[in-house]
Amino acid sequence: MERPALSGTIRVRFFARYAELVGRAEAAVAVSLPATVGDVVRRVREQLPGARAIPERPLAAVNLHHAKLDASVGDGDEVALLPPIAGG
Amino acid sequence: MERPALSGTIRVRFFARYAELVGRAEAAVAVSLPATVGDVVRRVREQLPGARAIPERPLAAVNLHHAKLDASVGDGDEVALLPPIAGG
Amino acid sequence: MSYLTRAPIILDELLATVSSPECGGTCVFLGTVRDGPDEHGVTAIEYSAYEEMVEGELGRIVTEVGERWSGARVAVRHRLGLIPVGEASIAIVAAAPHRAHAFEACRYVIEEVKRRVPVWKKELRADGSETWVDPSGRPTVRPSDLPTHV
Amino acid sequence: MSYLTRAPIILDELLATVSSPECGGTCVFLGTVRDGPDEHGVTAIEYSAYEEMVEGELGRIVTEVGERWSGARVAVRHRLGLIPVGEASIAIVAAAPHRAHAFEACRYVIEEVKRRVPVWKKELRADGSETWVDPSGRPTVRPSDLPTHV
Repeated sequence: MERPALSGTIRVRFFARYAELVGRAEAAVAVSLPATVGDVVRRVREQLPGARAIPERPLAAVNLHHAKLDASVGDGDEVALLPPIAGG
Repeated sequence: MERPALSGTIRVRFFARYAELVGRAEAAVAVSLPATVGDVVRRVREQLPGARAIPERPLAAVNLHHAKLDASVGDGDEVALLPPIAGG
Repeated sequence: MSYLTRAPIILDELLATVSSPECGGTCVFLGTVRDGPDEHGVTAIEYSAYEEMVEGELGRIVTEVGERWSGARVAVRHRLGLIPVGEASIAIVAAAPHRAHAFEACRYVIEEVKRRVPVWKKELRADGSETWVDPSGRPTVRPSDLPTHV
Repeated sequence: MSYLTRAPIILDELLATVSSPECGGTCVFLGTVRDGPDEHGVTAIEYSAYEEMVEGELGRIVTEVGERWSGARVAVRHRLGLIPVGEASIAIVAAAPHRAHAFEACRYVIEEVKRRVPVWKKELRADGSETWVDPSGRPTVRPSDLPTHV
């Protein structure tokens, strides 16, 4: 017997140039679980106007830590898409 | 025919612990020319009370530049005998 | 205390937080907004950040300094908002019993900031144009170089 | 301007002398009088120097920095006289278009000061004793390592 697919809501945050491209600082994105950062990026690029201009493989963070695109995410996690870092 | 021996007067300066050892900050020392820094050091150690405690091969400067003991000196030069440097 | 400020950075305050009678050497790094030959008339830079993550990442970097250089004390302040040319965007102060460690710890912090700390800058020019700075050509961070999210 | 002072060193004055819109990175080194585990109750250090030679030697070091790191700007101040624990005996400020050069230039100056600049220190302790500091055990200058008098 198949288990029903679980879904989760990810809080996605945009900064600097990416925030300008999508015209917003954050969005809630629904994904089927299990999911990865890469899945979230794909959903964002499909769903949000302007988000195609974000690279397919952007720098990302999950819950305030740098994360690779294959890192898993769960319901309620915060995923941030980070333009090239230019601090200091 | 031998030329008469030339002699020169060297101003010798003492600093820090060396000045304490000889009880003075400077002295005039006569040497036969040609002479080297090493010759000046030998005269100083022979002639000045307390100067035996200065090493036979101290750090030295001639006219405000570091100099080796075999550097030549002439009449009117300033030779400084420098304890181990501890600046900064 | 926050690692971020929107006011001008006061170096003496940072120096006071790390000073200790056991530390004989202190190394400071100041990053200042530049208008050099590569910048073409920059008048100011607008700095923005993922502020909560900056706090976490800088806290981790400071902890790493304490683990790598025993006895080193470090303070960091990054300024956000509009910073005019000539003023400091970041100040790092590292004190250690011996000077080699002070230099190494200070250098470590700025290199890790450039690599890991989510801050962005937009250059503002006298002609009204604005450019997001992308430090391409310089080594940029790749996700594979960074600690993985667990 | 003299490289020597008997008054407390004011870092902001030195920073002002090297600041330039083309220099994005500034590295500072501060050497402070220490009372650490090796110092056994030092309350102050009396610094003395061969002052005319210090001026010449520091001038040569500053010139060398300009030759090695094009575009770098450096300022140095060494304090003499009685300096209490915690106060700076030396401040070196090096600004450069890029931070690696600022760090390298600053480090070069302090290493050359330790090697070449004729300054001496006598540690004063709470018990009234005094000791000339001889940095033996650390690499000390040898005449053969230094430029020869011509």
